[in-house]
Amino acid sequence: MASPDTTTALESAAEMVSVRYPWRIRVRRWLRSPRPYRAALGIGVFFLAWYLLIDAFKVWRFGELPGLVNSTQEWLSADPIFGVSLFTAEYYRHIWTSFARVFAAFFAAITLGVPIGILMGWRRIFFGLTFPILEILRPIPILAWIPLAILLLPGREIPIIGLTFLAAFFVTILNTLLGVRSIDQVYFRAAQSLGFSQSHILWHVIIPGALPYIFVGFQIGMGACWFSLVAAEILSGSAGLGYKVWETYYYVQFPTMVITMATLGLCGYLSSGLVRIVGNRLMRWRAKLLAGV
Amino acid sequence: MEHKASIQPVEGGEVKLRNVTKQFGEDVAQTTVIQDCTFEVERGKFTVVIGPSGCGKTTLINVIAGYETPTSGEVVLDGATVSGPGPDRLVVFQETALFPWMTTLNNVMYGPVVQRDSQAADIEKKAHELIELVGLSEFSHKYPIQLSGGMQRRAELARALINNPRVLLMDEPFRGLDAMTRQLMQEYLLRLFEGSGRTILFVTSEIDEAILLADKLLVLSRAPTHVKATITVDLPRPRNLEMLTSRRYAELKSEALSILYQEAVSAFAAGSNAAADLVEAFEQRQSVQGKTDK
Amino acid sequence: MKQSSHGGSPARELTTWFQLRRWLKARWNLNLLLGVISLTTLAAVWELGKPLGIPLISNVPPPSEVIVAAQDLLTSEQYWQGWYLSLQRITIGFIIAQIIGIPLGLAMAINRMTFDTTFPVIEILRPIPPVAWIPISIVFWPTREMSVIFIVFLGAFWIVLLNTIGGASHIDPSYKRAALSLGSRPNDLFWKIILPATIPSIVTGMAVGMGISWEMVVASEMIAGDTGLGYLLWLSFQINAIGHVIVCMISIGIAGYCSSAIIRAAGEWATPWRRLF
Amino acid sequence: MATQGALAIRHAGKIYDPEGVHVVALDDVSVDIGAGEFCVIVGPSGCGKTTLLNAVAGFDQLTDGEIVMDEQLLASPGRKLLPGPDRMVVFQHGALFPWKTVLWNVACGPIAQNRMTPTEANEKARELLGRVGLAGAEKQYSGELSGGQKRRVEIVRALMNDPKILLLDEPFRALDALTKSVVQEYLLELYDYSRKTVFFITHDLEEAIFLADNVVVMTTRPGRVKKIVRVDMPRPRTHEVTTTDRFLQLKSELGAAIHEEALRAFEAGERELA
Repeated sequence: MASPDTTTALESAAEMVSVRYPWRIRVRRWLRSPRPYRAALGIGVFFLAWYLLIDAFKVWRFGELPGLVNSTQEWLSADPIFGVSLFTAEYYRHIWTSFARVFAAFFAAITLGVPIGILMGWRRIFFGLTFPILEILRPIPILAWIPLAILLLPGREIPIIGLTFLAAFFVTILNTLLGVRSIDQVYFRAAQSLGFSQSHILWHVIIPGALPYIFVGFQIGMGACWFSLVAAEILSGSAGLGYKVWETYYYVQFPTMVITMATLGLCGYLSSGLVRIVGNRLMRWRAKLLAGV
Repeated sequence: MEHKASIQPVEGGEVKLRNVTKQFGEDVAQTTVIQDCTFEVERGKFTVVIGPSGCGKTTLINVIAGYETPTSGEVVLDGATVSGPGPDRLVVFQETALFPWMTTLNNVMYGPVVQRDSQAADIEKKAHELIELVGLSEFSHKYPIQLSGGMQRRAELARALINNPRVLLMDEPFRGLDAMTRQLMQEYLLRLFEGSGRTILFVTSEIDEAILLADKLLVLSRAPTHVKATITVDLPRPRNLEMLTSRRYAELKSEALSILYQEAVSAFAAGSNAAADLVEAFEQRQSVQGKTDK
Repeated sequence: MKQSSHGGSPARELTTWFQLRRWLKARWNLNLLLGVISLTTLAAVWELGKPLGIPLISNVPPPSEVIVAAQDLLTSEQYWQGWYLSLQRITIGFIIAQIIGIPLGLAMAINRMTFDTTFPVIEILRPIPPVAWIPISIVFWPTREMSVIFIVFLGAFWIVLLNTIGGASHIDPSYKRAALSLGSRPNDLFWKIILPATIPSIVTGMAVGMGISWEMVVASEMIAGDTGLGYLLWLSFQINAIGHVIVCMISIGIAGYCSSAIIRAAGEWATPWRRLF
Repeated sequence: MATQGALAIRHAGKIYDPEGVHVVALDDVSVDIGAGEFCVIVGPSGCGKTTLLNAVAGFDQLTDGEIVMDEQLLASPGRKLLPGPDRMVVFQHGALFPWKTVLWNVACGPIAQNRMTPTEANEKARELLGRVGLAGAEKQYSGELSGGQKRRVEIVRALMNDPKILLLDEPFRALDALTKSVVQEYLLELYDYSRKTVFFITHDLEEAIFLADNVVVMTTRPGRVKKIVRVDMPRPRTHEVTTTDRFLQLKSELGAAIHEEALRAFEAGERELA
């Protein structure tokens, strides 16, 4: 099973639990190294380029884009021109709507996807029956399901959640399957010899053994959720950050568009961070193993 | 396994380490891996370094090879201070470091090709000779993944030898091979190098392997590493595996082991899990010796 | 075989039967059988969904209707033009992503300064879902075509970049050390060691990136396009030709599958050293 | 003395892929192991040692011959044998669950089989761990232990299940020589304590003679029995026996045979790859 996909999943699994020094030492080291200053330089150049290209000189088509100053002012303004800033309720309403959709879809996807993935990895017959279906459906881009989702599912809310769900669902199944398959056969043999019952094998061999991969799947799935949420909200939503991005385009409220994009980035970043933290908690044994204690 | 071609002696090859110290990290996280290490690798001799696992043997090789700069002190090769990696000191690595994307032939040819010091046809001819010498003629167009563990080690040997290094640094080259293949490789190495006048620095954690191969045995302390003792192995050459049962061998072995034991005890006292194994090993041996002495 | 040598064994008769079963097993591929069963069941449920009134599925036109729709669509010029345009967009956007992503990734992996300054900016931009770039892309680029290509580019770019950085900075240090010892110059080190060692990760990045590119082309054609398979999909939905919607989905699936297969094959070809025999 | 665990392997044969490559891994191998006997199989890589062990453990099926334990037919080509706690295996690279603590690993067998309550099992596990010098390591994750400690835990885990036979598949291969000698002595101590039948596979001749009652030398592929030598040195043994004349005599007696096979295997291996 040494396909290239497997190796990347493994590598990112290894990255998820990194070696930890006490934080004070880490901060001191970091401050002494050139890295923070180079990072500041890089970010500085980015914002400066934004400012110069758009605000100051309006180079070529950059003149059409929202400027750094405008967008920041709008974001921090208590009385924003286009109605969305850190101090308006509408801003948080959109954030809340999107977050609620993503989390509902994500939890549905993992509660369904993990058991299916485990069964597929564990039970040959089940694998034989389900894998062909998965293989046929998987190449179809998630976003191509939007029309069908709107058509099949009732209301406006459920199609959006359903589509977001679908994105994380496939990823979760696939990674769980890979995770179960990645468990060294020797552990199954040991468990059989030790007289483990099937439920023992499930809880004490398969689940902990596949967990690193499963969490990699969760992280990718979380990204996929935000990704398809935006598309679904653009095409059929009436609220949420994705909807807002399109609306601001439609009504030419460009500074707000930048705010929404930045907020989307932030939300995506925070939610994968959350998944990572939970994963590290659940896999302490791995942290110790990798730290080489 | 008879070979027509043989290994020619080269000029030089004397390595001196003078008060080499190597530290990693800084502040609280600073560790000293090598401390004030001084020894000499004699020209044309087989010098073996042995020490408890995790004692900094690999770092020592890295410093001599020039991959790491010593924090203080210097490594001197034939009178010149070593300042970086170079084809005059080649390493045969612990886990094989053949380039997986090149065939055996291209791997062997790599050194001379990038050094651009001779004609392509000459290089290829010489590479074929060496590949034949290590018994891999049929495998010159295979990729490393298609070779067995023992073959990979031999290919790596050929890759090093084509550059005529003044010193060959071997960092636990037979680690990971099974006991039988390992013995075959040891015999093979002896046949290849005995009488060739090559300088070799060989690192290992197996005492039997160390004594079988060595002219001079350096026993290292636990980290921070320095040379704890130097033992001259005066077993006659050519050597073979039967010498492992000789009386002189047993004496040399117990001499080396008693030094290693002291090191393991202090490592264990410092809380090392790996050292626990060793301390127990030695205590067992001591009780055995105690009984036989009676 | 040498059974007669110990014919007295009580297992003798069983052996023959056992061998027969083994033979059957080797010929009769269980997975194939199961695959046929599951796909037939799927097709049957889909076909019978409407007559039996199964919820959800009954809203979808059954395979028989889809085949009729397919015949209809396969003869239309718009459909084949959709293929052509979508493929063109994918190809251009994807290739640009490689042209920028691979060298940038390699530079970032080799040079610490480049990495330290560039990576934080990437970390800021990357979490923004590519779809959210669609509006700003339309505003910026002079033509729709360019904005769609930009979105496709963006979809493939991050993953290719990250995989290249990851691959090139996780090369086993002993390869670099061996190469340095053998007298490599920086040039040799890059072309003969770092680049080939990174190829497998690049290929992985490309395969994943191709998948995302298809997502992006569909999304941007649906949202902002007026041609292409994605647009045709959305158009069919809006004129309520659901059979056509399904044909478009299948077509996109096939296109995506084929492009990934091409990349996988190219990857195999480019890394002969990973084949065992 | 043990009354259970006599194992007889009769005319064992194993052919991989009979239609295609047709690799004969085992050819008419017969070995008899008495109850409570320590039997060591030595042979080069690819001689089918592990295939044989897997057949006894129930991970693999023979294509010919039969396995009989205590006069009962365990396995034959038509009779599939399932792995079970009566034949415990210690694996080559170890199979302690790295996501569990040492104590959990050791105690899990009897608990899973409902033979002991968790309290009883934990108590017994602590006692056995103490016996191999690992008191105090119970709460560590098994991945944190040193190589030698892991092997000891694994042997103890196997013994916890009170098996009829212990199957060890080159368990000390990855250890260095010194560590190996410690674990070997612990194994012998546990063997003297429990008197289980042991089926042990190794590459290492010294290890074989030091541990065994009987050493079975196998030929390189196809695996056949080349030689069976009885090791008549008294028990309990410590490493001092390795310096006795009898040991050296046995070593040279077996050494030649094994060296020959090793060379053959080595050359065959190279031919096969070419």
